Amino acid sequence: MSSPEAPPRQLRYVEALCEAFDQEMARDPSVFVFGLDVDDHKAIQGSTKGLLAKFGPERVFTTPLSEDAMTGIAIGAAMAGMRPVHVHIRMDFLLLAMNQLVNIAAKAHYMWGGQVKVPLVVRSMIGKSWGQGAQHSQGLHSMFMHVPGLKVVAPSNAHDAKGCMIAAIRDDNPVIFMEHRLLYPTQSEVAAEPFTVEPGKARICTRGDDLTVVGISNMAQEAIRAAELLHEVGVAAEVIDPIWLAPLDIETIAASAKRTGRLLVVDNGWTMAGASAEIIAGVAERVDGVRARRMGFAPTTCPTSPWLEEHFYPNPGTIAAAAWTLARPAEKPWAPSPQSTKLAYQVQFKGPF
Amino acid sequence: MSSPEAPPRQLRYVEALCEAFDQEMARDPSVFVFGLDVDDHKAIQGSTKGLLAKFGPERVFTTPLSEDAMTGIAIGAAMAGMRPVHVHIRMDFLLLAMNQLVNIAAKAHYMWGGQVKVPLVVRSMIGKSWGQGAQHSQGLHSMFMHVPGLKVVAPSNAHDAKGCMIAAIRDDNPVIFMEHRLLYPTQSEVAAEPFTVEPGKARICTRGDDLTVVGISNMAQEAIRAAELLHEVGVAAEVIDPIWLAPLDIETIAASAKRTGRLLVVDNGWTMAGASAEIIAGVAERVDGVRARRMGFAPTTCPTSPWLEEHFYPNPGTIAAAAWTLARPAEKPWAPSPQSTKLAYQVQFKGPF
Amino acid sequence: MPKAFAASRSDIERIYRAIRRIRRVEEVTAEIYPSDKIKSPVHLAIGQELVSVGVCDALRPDDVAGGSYRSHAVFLAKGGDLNAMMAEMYGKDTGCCRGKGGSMHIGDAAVGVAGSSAVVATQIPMLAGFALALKREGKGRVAVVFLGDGATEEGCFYETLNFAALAKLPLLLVCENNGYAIHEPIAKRRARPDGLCAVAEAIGVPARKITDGNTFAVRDAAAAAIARIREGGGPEFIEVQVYRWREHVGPNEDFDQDYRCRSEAEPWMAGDEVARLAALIDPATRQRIDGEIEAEIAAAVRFAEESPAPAPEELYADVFA
Amino acid sequence: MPKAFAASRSDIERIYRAIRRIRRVEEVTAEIYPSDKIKSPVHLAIGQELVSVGVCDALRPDDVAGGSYRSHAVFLAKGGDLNAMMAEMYGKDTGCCRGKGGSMHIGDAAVGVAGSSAVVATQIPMLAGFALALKREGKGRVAVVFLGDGATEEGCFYETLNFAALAKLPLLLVCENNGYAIHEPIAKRRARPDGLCAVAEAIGVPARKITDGNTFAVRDAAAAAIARIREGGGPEFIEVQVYRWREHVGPNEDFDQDYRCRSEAEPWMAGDEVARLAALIDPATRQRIDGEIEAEIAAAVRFAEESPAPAPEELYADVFA
Ligand SMILES: Cc1ncc(C[n+]2csc(CCOP(=O)(O)OP(=O)(O)O)c2C)c(N)n1
Ligand SMILES: Cc1ncc(C[n+]2csc(CCOP(=O)(O)OP(=O)(O)O)c2C)c(N)n1
Ligand SMILES: [Mg+2]
Ligand SMILES: [Mg+2]
Repeated sequence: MSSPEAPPRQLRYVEALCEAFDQEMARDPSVFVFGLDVDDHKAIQGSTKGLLAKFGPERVFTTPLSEDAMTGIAIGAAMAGMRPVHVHIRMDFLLLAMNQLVNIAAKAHYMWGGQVKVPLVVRSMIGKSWGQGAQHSQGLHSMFMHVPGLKVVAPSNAHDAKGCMIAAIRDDNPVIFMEHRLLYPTQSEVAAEPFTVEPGKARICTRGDDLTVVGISNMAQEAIRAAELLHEVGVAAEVIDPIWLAPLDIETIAASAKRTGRLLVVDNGWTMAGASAEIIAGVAERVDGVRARRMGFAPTTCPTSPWLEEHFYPNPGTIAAAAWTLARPAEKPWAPSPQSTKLAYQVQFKGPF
Repeated sequence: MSSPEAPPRQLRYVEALCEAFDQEMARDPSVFVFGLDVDDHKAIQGSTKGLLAKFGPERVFTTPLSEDAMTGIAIGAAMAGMRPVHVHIRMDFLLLAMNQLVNIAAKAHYMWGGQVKVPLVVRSMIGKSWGQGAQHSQGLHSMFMHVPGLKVVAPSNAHDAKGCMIAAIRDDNPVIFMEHRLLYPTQSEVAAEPFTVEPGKARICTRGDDLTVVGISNMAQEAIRAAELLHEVGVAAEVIDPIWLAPLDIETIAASAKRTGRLLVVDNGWTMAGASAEIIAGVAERVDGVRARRMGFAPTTCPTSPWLEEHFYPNPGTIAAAAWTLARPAEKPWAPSPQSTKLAYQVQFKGPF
Repeated sequence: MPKAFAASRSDIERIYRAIRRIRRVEEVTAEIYPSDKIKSPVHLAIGQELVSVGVCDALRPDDVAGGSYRSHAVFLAKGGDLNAMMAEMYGKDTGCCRGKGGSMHIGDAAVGVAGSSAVVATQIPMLAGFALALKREGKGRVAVVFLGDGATEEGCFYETLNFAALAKLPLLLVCENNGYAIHEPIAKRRARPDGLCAVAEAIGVPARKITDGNTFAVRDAAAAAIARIREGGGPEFIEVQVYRWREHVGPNEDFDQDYRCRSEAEPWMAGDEVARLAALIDPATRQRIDGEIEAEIAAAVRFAEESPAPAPEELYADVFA
Repeated sequence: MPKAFAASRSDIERIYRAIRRIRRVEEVTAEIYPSDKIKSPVHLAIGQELVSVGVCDALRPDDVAGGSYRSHAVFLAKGGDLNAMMAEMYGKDTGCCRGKGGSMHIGDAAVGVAGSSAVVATQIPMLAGFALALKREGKGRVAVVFLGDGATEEGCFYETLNFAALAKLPLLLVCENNGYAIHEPIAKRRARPDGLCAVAEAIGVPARKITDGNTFAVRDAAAAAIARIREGGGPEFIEVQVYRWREHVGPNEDFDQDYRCRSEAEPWMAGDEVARLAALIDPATRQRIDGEIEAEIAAAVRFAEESPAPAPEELYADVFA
């Protein structure tokens, strides 16, 4: 839908989100945005900035610290015809809302025989770095992917942030919208008009024949950086960003893996019974003979110490090294130099938040 | 640890559980059993029968309907040195306790630097049949497998129920103990003395060279029945019951799959980003060239209508048919007759519970 | 229990019809149940019908109501389709949820039955969400949520009370306090078993308790509260003491189990509203009403029995809207 | 604010030392913070120290206490090791959690600091669980949980109050009501902002509110409550009105942000307990105490700075016990 004449325009991820709310709230009076702190001066890192002034406190409001009930209230409002966007500053807090999300939101349309719909968007942010630690850093998308009736999306750039948010708001189903704090300051070209990035379509970010690398959420960015590093040593990686995790575009991934014969899945979450397991299993069911590996959070709780946190997450260096081993099994291991693995967006970031 | 002289003795699954509590509570005064309805005359289908009379209301007690707080209370008591067994009559209700289980129980030992331990057992029952429906039928083990710091176990017979429960109670970590309502009346040989079925060891239930079938929870029983049906048509299935899902004995499964070259995983839960995905991915990472398929709940909410519920679950017939196709790809599809697929334990079962 | 509310003849007849109809639906359901044609847990409302009837009598058709797994009475009192409810229990395609919800999840959006939920207390915030939408709509519509005493122990009950009061939502919370959660008496579950209204008030929701088992007392209290709520007064809480005559789940009595005894039930049975109201109606009218009810129920059972089962592919329908 | 509690000289000196020590640790932490050596969110207790100090002064060493992410004061008042806390903030191997918890998750099991949690209110049932264990043990030990006003809005707060009262747990709940959750004032979050004690009472937990910012008032109320709790009287609730001087998270003041203004803080700063108690102590003693505190803190910072980082393989340790 983006107009061909509009001049290219760079927007930050948070600005892109905010623009999505702004445009959708103007278009549809049933849309409202609420959740702890959406209306304060920090405005969820700027992603809800200006909405209160423009749309008023009935459509932009904070809540008590009551994630469980507030989720149920959002669901009821959605069933009654509204389009709530419920905001959480950490994905970890969704664990308080699991009952409502899984037992009601995911099931309402089905268990009441199609009588009701739950057009609800649940935004949450993943924290990383500066010691966010055990309870402020989790990427729990896999738990939601597991449940029929929920859609799950994890945009990795500003363009997709806007397009996915508009698609999520217009979707008649509950959508778990996973953002990543480290992506907030990153910029990309974003059309000024409303547009959608529709559920169920992955994006091939880089082309390559040596292996397929799937990167989820910010790991798509890390994988692209890894692909650059691999390029320097003659390995051509095809990086795929699934964007939507449910519905998942497994066909695009499987087609790529079939061609390259090698699949590395890098998740911003734990691997065990997670999104990366799903992608490998889904490909294995469709294509014979693909060699597959996954990476994600270390199988530990997230520590705060920077010396440990460093090893908890995949990064472009470890991704490139794993990709090398997968693509060049006969050759000796290789890893890029530590200096070359830093991502611009990670260097920018500064605590305490 | 079972004594060789003791005569073989058949016990029902619920009786085996009850015996585990009885023996462990007698052995260790820090063990207590609590949760909604553990002390009423139905005694959780008999699995807590007699405990109140024997150990008194301080060690066997019901609670208010407050799953979230009661889980936190169990965690605190465990941190303080007790060994709580917290009982839920449906696994679906654990969604109310996710915050405490994932954000505290799983992380406490790690995030407090090893200062505390959480020797907690969380028992929950999966409902099936007679229209349990959307909110009383879920097998949510995959969500717990996903989280480092939690152990997850799903015994499929009375022997393992006792041995796993004793192991779980003695374990210094939080254990999610998943039972299946349909298994409750099933009998098997159970040693009278206390014994443990230790974490991280799968069991090969039947030997076979044509394919490996992994069955989780009651699907282990369904898979064994399917193997009998397959045997009649000359297909030899190696059925594996993982018993413990975390830690998962992927090596035993991978070794079998390597030998048979074919892997069918049948879960009592959804497949997407679930235990079955984990098993296939884990095998794919270890062994090249295994052809893999999974089965589980239909990718829908569980309906109550018997005409729909019938198609929601894998059963020995559909498992056998899928195994046939996997093992005999060149031949035309086969399925056993509907009459031959019924399991004794399913026929026994009668609602409304 | 004193029972002295002024009510017109037509009020009495209407209320009697509504209560008796639900009672009979429940009794017929209990009779059918052992046949195993209803393959779904049922939680009967027998003995508690007066609450739904009294409250719903004070509602407008465009108001919204919802409850727990024990919601046959709410469904029928609010105008839900009896045929569709019976077919739902039978798991038929013509059921109100097309056979996917069963007894615990009945709903009828067309007449404002928002749906019922089987995880205790989950419906409380859900109905508050409806109230939020109705408030924004600004047409004076009200949402009512029915809940058990056990549901008041769940965190979301308190959380909802606070938000509803804070946002002045048009929400009426009606607690059917039958003194038990399954087999556990409230004294084993609440430090202050008599404190439900005090809790609501402390959080900021005006509360009122009705103990005399009188349908008109419930109706009058509900009508007064609903009038205030419609005017923007914010949420209110009504606790009604009732007694469950049958077992928690299933069709039978259970006084032979060791958790309660018949003598506890007897005063409630003696004061039964079905019988009391029946006695206030002239026999001819009463016979007519009763006859109509029996005919309607018989037709509903026939409808359910004769309705087609859902086709297998229906399993996959309606996962997503 | 009237401040007229009887206290001995040694009481005053002990309390002054405890409060001033925490204040200075927080101030030094704030000074270090911009260096980025502390790579972890910190939520300072400045202005609220009196609550932890007053309550912990009434505890026995074998009692147990825990709180939220804002628990430096609880940790230190209960006797937690300062070196270990400072090293924890630095992410060092010598930290109380070996660098895995950071400022938000400090604990010191050896002296009964049960640990602090960063998901608001999660610590409330956790400490009730400790209380359950202590009750079973039967040695009269008590558990104390510190929580913010925001934490009282979470369902588990109410659920815990009810169970604690029902089971007569030896639990003292101490709410540090600073009027804000991050930047949101309590009036935007509670229908009855002044109703916290009423809620506790309605559920069945005796409650008391202290508004005058006096450490001895807190101590005396806590001591009385704890004495009753030790005797088996069951849980009690104390709400203490306080004010947070710095931003919600991080080292700075934030009166230039548009959610609150300095004039709101000024009465609290004017009545600051550190200054008030200092004035009650003779200058020489005070100087000695202050000097000891500075030396201790300087040593702790040195300890943290010089401690080794955890080895990479530590990442994988302690996932399971
Ligand atoms: C969250 C949750 N916990 C436990 C259960 C099991 N359960 C079903 S009904 C019930 C009792 C509820 O009592 P109450 O709210 O008083 O309703 P009543 O059955 O008396 O109408 C319980 C504990 C459940 N369905 N949901
Ligand atoms: C369950 C949960 N919801 C939201 C947050 C984000 N959050 C962190 S601190 C805070 C405010 C808590 O306020 P209060 O309990 O009054 O404590 P204070 O910070 O004032 O000491 C919020 C909302 C969280 N950490 N946990
Ligand atoms: Mg009840
Ligand atoms: Mg506060």
